[in-house]
Amino acid sequence: MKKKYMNPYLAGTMLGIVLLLAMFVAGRGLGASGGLKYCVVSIVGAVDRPHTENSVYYSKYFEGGKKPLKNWLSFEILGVVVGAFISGALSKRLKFKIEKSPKISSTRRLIFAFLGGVFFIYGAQLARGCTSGAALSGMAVLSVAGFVTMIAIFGSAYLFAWFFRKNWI
Amino acid sequence: MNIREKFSVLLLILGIILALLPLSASRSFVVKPHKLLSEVTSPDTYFTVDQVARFVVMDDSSIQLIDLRSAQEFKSFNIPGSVNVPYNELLDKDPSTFLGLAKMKNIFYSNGDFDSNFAVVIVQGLGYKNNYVMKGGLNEWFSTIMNSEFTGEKISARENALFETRIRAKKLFTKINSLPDSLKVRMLKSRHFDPKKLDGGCE
Amino acid sequence: MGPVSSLFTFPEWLDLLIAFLIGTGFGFSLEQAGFSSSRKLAGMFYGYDTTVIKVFFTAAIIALIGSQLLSFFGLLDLTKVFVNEYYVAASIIGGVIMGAGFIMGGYCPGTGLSAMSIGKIDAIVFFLGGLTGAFLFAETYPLIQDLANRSYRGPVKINEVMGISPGLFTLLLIIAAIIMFWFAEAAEKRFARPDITEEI
Amino acid sequence: MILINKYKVIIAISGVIIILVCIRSFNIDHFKNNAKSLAGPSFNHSIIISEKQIGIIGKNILFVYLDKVDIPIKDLHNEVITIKPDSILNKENLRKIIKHKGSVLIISSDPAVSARIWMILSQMGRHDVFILTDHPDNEVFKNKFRPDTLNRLEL
Repeated sequence: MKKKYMNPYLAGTMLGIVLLLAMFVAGRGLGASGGLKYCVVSIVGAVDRPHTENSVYYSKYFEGGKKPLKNWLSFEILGVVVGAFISGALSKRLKFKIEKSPKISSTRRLIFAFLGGVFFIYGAQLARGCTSGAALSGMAVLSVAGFVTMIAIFGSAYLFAWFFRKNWI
Repeated sequence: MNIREKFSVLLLILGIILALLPLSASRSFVVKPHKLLSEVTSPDTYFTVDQVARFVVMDDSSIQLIDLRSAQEFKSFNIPGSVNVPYNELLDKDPSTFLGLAKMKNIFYSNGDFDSNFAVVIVQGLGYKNNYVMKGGLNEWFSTIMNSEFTGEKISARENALFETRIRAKKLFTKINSLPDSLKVRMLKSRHFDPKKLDGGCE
Repeated sequence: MGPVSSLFTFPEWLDLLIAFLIGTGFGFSLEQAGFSSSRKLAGMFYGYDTTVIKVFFTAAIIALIGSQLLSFFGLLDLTKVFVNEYYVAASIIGGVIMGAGFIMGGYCPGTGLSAMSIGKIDAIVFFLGGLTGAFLFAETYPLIQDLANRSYRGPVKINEVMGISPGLFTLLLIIAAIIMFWFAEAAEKRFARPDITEEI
Repeated sequence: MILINKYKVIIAISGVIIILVCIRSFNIDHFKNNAKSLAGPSFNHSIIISEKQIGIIGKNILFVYLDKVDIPIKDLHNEVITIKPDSILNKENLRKIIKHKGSVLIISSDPAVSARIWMILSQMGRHDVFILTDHPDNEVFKNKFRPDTLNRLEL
């Protein structure tokens, strides 16, 4: 039998302490979207090396023989995967399934999940951080960018929520 | 009594404590007071103008001269090889942008003895190492180096070397500071530092 | 005086090990909070489950209180902690695009990764979409480079813009959060969907 | 009683933090926050005064001699102590300086030492510290630089 989720305030406190630890030990916040970017950069680098050298965007990640995967953010998201797996195993939540509203088909759910991923990471690259890297970590250091990004994300999600309500409720 | 109300009360108490504390996000001294005091009362933190003149003449690359006067004063003349950080802007900038490298000796000077010694305590207190003061400042530099003349009967070898250095430093100082303004501006621009960025975020 | 990374230069392996351990704590907290479920996350926008807002604001406030207390006790130098840089246009437009992605996909990058690791197939697809998004961004970068770098304001802090002390701003944020928590729990009762909340 | 039981955890956590904050606030032996505002008075030299100006810094002045200087003190109502610069932060000396009600005046034959001690005391949170000097124009440039327009460096 799977366990119930942790009380949100307690879980939030735990997440806050992890964020505080990151600030205290490494002098930086948490991040997730950056790690994905480094994955993409290294894949492109492996497939088409000359392309990365000519592009204004990719070239900075290979300067001076740097390896994009040997990076704080890449290792951090590796940790996220492992940490979530441990938590899922402890709470007996490990299970392959497609989570969706019973009203929609699995295909529809997967198409929207894919589109969501494309949009989210594209926006995160533009705003230089996602909900964790820009909004959460930004708010914790009182950065204006953090507050603006947070309001933009949640504000627009509320605006668009009405159009996608069939997917969820 | 649910957990939300309890949690709200706790956050509110902590928030009120924070609001009452004299917090500030700006820089504060990080070195322990007694350690800083013993560092800055040591006589090893001074250089005489003659020592500085030697560094300048020998074009010593292990020193960094920092001029604390206003930008205007700096523009009209300065010791060759200096960078300008006006004293009243010292704490607006990130000191690591002008304090050079780890092994570099940073020598502060102003017109006299106050600003340079205020500044050296500040940077040393912020945790930077190898900071020195040119004793007497530019007033001393002028009366010793620029107006140096030998008055005596017989010159010893040591004195000879000393006066040699002084005269060479004086010549270099006059030469460089007599350049036309356009050339000076170009030289100063090439010595401009970019602030070092902290690592972080999702970039 | 922290951050520890400013006192010692970590060798690369230790730096990456720290990144991994911090990430592990991050992933563990996200999963425990229930962020590995897209329907729980999406619940926030329809009112039946407001865990997101509670966890998100609690975490930000706890880190804010903790970092300021550490700085008061002389243990943490906040000038050496990274502050996100503010590019006005990029933050707003990027945020709006992210909001659209959020409501379509049901995950954000961090939560998507933790959902993926406990076997949610939709999260794996979200992750693949994310890789595609990053790739598209890299390829279209020359076109939007100007937008991404426009109106740069530097690492500005909100309390400095408002002209108040960081402690006072934290208090205001806490008051706002308490009001939001109260609203959130009221909304959970008003828009309750036992059929969904039972299942997730 | 019931109230206390309900709030047990909250009282415990906030109690610990309040105690720590109080210990930190009442302990004088550390540098205070915000180096810039504490260093403020040194930017315009308003804290550097000459003998004639002693009157304007108040009545109850603590004279701190850092070495033997021949500056006579006319007003004998003021308190006079002699402290070597490197022992200015010893417990009794620091307590005396911090707790003194009124201004503190630093006197030394070396302006460099006065300046350094001033900065340390100010960063410890002591306000109204002044430096007495017989050369208040120390930071004024007293020479003239004559550029040599004939002798140009070859570039």
